[in-house]
Amino acid sequence: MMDSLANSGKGGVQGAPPDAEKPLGAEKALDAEKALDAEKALDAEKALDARLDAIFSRGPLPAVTSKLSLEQRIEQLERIALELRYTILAVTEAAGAGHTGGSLSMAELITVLYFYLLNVDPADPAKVDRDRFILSKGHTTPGYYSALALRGYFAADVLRTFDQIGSPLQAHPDMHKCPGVDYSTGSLGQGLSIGIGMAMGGAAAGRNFRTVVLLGDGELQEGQVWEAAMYAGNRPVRRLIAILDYNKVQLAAATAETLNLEPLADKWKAFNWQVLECQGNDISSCLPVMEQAFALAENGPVIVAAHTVKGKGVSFMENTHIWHGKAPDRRELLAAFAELDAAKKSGRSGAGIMVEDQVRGIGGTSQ
Amino acid sequence: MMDSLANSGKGGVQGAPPDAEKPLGAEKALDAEKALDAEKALDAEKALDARLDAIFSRGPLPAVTSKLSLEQRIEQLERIALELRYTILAVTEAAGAGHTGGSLSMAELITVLYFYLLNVDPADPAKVDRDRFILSKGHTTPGYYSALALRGYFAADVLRTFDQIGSPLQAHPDMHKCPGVDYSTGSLGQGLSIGIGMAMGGAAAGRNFRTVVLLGDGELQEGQVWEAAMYAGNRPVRRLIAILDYNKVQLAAATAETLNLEPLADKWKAFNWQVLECQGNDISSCLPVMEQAFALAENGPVIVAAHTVKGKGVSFMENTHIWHGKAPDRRELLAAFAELDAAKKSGRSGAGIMVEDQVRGIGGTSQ
Amino acid sequence: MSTANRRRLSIGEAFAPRLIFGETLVELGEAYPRLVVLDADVGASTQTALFRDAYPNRFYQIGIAEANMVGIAAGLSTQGWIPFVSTFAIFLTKRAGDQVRNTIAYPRANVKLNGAYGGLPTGRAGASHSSIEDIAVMRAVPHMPVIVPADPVETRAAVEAVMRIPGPVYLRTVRCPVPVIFGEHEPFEFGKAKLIHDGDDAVIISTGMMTPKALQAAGKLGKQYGIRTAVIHMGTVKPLDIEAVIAASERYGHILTVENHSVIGGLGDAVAAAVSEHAPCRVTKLGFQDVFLESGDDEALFSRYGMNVDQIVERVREIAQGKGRRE
Amino acid sequence: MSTANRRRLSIGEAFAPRLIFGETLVELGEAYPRLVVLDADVGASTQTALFRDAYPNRFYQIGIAEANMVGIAAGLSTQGWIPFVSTFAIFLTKRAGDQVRNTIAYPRANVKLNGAYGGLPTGRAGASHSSIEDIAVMRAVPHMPVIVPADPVETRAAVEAVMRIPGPVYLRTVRCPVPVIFGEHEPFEFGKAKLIHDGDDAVIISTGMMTPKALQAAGKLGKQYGIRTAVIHMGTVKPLDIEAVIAASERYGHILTVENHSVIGGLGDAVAAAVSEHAPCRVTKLGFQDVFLESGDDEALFSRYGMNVDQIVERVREIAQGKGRRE
Ligand SMILES: Cc1ncc(C[n+]2csc(CCOP(=O)(O)OP(=O)(O)O)c2C)c(N)n1
Ligand SMILES: Cc1ncc(C[n+]2csc(CCOP(=O)(O)OP(=O)(O)O)c2C)c(N)n1
Ligand SMILES: [Mg+2]
Ligand SMILES: [Mg+2]
Repeated sequence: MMDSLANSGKGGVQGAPPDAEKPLGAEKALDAEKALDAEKALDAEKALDARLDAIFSRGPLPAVTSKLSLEQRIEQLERIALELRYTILAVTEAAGAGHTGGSLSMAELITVLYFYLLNVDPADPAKVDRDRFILSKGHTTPGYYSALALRGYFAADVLRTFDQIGSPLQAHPDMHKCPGVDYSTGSLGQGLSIGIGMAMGGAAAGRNFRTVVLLGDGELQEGQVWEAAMYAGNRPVRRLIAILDYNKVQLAAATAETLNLEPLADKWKAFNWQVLECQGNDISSCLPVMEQAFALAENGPVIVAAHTVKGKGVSFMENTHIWHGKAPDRRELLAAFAELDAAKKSGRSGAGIMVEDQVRGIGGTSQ
Repeated sequence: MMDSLANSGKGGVQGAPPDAEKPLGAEKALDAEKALDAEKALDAEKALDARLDAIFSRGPLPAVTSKLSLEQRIEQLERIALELRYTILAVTEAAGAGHTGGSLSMAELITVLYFYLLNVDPADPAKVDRDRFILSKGHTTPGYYSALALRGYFAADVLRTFDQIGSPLQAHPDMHKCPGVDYSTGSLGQGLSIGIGMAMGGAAAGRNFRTVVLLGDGELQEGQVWEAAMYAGNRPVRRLIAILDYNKVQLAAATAETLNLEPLADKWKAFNWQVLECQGNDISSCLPVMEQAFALAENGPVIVAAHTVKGKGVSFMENTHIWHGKAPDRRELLAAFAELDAAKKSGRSGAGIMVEDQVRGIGGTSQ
Repeated sequence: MSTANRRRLSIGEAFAPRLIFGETLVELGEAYPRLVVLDADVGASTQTALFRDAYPNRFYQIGIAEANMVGIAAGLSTQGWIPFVSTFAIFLTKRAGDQVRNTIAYPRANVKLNGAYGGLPTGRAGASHSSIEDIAVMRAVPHMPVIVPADPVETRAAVEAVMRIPGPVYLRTVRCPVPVIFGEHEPFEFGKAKLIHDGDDAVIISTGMMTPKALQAAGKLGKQYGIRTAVIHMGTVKPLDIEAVIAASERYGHILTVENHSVIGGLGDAVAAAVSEHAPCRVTKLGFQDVFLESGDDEALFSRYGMNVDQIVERVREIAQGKGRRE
Repeated sequence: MSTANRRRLSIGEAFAPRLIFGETLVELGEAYPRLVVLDADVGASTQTALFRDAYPNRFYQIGIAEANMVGIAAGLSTQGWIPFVSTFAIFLTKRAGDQVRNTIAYPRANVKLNGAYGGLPTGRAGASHSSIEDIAVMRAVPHMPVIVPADPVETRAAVEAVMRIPGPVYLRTVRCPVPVIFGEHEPFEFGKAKLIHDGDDAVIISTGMMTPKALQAAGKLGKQYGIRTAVIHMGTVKPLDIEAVIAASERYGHILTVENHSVIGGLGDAVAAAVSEHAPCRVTKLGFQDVFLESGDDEALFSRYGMNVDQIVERVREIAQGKGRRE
């Protein structure tokens, strides 16, 4: 034990432990880095800077229209989700802070919402009849802000101010500071109650919008979530959709090790909710299921248990609590980008094009 | 509305509304009273005083032994439960305060616990290996204290101090003031968590006792109950038994009107609890079920959903929130006793004998 | 707003502020079509049941779930509704403390908070229900105004005023009957102290239902002991009327604060902080001395904790005689 | 207890009190076989994970359920265990405020409470995580002691002391590295102020991690401006060392309080109340001025809120020059 303590003191200031221990996949990343010779490393550095500049200067992406075929929609949303992952990593690296793991796990979910399902208009963020979204797991702002920026709520370069004094992009979402944020959150377990009030209040005022609340799996351990669940199931509250980013990991450990949520569907059913499940990192799975949830919500509250992977997309960040509240350093960012690039080339996702558009002619591992 | 307000001001001090409106069954009680002529009324008054004196001076009742036949046990416990009802009403009338409805509904449950199931010794209330009991619905102290007094934890005349300054019998149970109380409660929703700690702490210390937590149905709306349920179901916590006084009424309204708890069993099962149900005002139903719960608790937590009637035993107090936090006045007490007397004579319960023992020769409606 | 049928509140008569609170909500229901009321199963006690009966569609019964209630109110406020959340002060401020802070105060939600059953009078419910820390808790919440009316008239005016103050406000009301001390048309001025009894010899700064007691004490002090005692009522504990406190400090040099609350974190500490910052003088704090309260009769309990009218009189006498100073 | 392997804490070096807290728990695990530790999913941050690894059977991971954690601790205490409950200060005191009050404090459960991440330094987490009211909340809880150590050495000694104080105690620790100011064997004396720097011209009363800053300020004040500044450290905010406060009042006539907390309800108000009761003098409070904190770098934020070393220096200079008085 003393060993691990000794390790945790670095530099002049001793004893300031990082929020998490040494990343599990660090060796891997290290090997990858070692493989590059010095010159290549320099090139890579320059290329990285260029990519980051591109990320922080890109314009908004259009929402995906329902006029496209399902296949096309899926393909476009996958591209956006991948773009979102690059952005999330860029944001946390730039700030040297942020909740990376839970931002990556929700990439597809927030993409489907902001680029397809939600009736919102970035040009008019206060539009009365817009659908509402509450990030109840308020710590995963890198994912949220990146999506808002990509959707055009604010310029991408604002992302560089994430978590800095005076920034509209506070560590946790602030509805008065950040355009597009419908409610301020940060203390877990409160978003569903807020969502109930929005949904009921909107209905009572004759509005037809849907209210979507994104929950974390660890968050479901908060009793207030069950107070809200009981209430919403009882009335029942209509046009209220909860999406669970069921990434199986919380701050300090795996969720199952902490408090297993299973049988999850039974719990919500017993609280009189409609329950759907999907693969939350697979657009072809979560898109139709979330769409169905929006339809079912006309009858009463619906929860979508979206099975996801914490840290999804970057092997050394996946399925571990280590990257819950940790930002990559430059070396780790490089390794992460390399993995995303590889996935883009090989996988079903044809995404990354947006990035390439920006960095054309500059050179980089993505070309 | 103004009418009802006008009604609520009585005497010199106006506008001090009683905690509840006019009792639903008041007419009935009034008729019964009118039927007595003046002389009889005077006799009845005297008799009532005598009965109250008897109640507040009686000695302890022995616990029921398992050597008896099931039938005998049931009969004895029924007598005790009836005796408890007289005492509860006497206590709240004497104090002019107290939660009558939820005390009456739990009469059989607490009787079965303190006079049969719990391994406790009133002569040694701090016995290390005793079973533990937590009144999570801490407001129903008239039922709790009456049971403790009848069981011999303290003299019955202490009950006359209920809710008075300096009394060991505070409005809500105080473990440092009242012998036999295992934990202080009063703020709803906290007892199950305390019980978990006791059960786990006892087991970790090598003790084998059982921990019983009595919950209210309205109380289940508190999120902390579900935090505790999730935790206990997960570990699982052994030798933990929750008893739900499922009387269908809370402070301001019926539970189903407020937030329906159904499907109740499904909820607890989905939280990995063993669930039993019984008729909680019928000893022949709740005795074997609670016994079974104690056995099952060796494997993990068990909840007994005991269907009861709020205000049970006094027609005008039954099934209404009006008597949730209200004490009978003398007139109402008389009417209530008359009902208990009638039930005793007609019904399967042969109880009330204990009271008669004390008032022999004094005369009264029970003779 | 139609106030034709309102209950007459004549000086000297006693009414329970909880009742006035409930009735005033009903009145305001007409003037404010966007007013909604939320309850956590205590409306039969706190008298929001009156609003429920008058405006069933604008009443939300949340069940025994204070945290959820606060969150739902926040959500309702985003749709232009003006939620008045009401439950026992102790559960509103401590059970739902995080929710009030992070989901109401920080986002500046336009939600009004009624802490019913403030302080000692709880209908004999004892320690677990006696909210003697809610002022301390709510004062410490950034930007949160804290209003503690003296009597039925001021309670009514304060409920009306709360509706006009933008953003969250904490209003503290009490359960037991309190005598009327103000004329029926006395306005409530947010953030302003009120000199309700003048005198050159001593000063009491009080709040809430202790102000009528302080006033009675001032009467006795004058009549029986010839001690002319000023009573300054602080209907708003936060923001505190600092000018009034400074003036009292400069005029009297020793202030007695009286509140139905712990001496820690309430009016007494606020006054002490204000004088220490601007115009030092002695401040003696009368309130609950860092203890949990017992159950029992309200007035008997006030006596037990040294806070009945005669005990206030005694404390003022000590001060006027220069006793009680540290040697 | 085996302290042979303990981390050396040399004056001037900086260590995070959260780390010292975690390490000290591990040491105490040996001396107190009945010590158990409870966490609500933040042990990787608050460093109770060290105890988990050392004593897995005496560590209870409750999940993200602060209320349940507090209740379970209460139950454990009835079986002779001595639970140390630990989570972020804001969630311990506000999310589980009712539970701490009614299930720990009122029953006098022998449960120790660690409010980690006290005040501003939260690792950039911003308003929702910055616990600037926990001292106010906990001071108002009847009988609840509140301990706020200055530096790593005192943190260690305070954790040890907490185990010796019967009944509930609130200990507040911080996340960021804090320089050592005490010699390694400096004892923690419960309820006692400590004069850690003497001087005739001005006085600072500080608590927690602001004490090292105050000490630095005193150094600068002496060297750069010739203002000899006393620094009195209040490791115990409740019960307050009233004698020390009175002595400071009498000696200096103007006290500057400095705390990593709101100016409402914390050390400043406690000091103001004490002087006003016994020995009036001016008290200027340095702390967060009734605002929610932003996210950002710790030291940058302290500067933003007027609480870095140079800003403390400035406030003392104003006081020493008699400026800042009300006209
Ligand atoms: C009430 C509350 N308690 C504790 C925390 C600290 N905290 C921040 S994130 C987190 C873990 C959340 O896990 P999960 O909900 O699974 O989120 P995700 O995996 O999506 O990041 C914790 C405990 C908090 N923000 N709020
Ligand atoms: C946290 C909390 N909120 C509110 C109350 C006020 N209260 C006391 S009893 C009660 C109703 C309880 O109903 P239930 O649990 O059904 O009890 P029973 O019917 O057995 O009396 C309420 C709301 C409380 N004691 N604690
Ligand atoms: Mg998770
Ligand atoms: Mg009930």
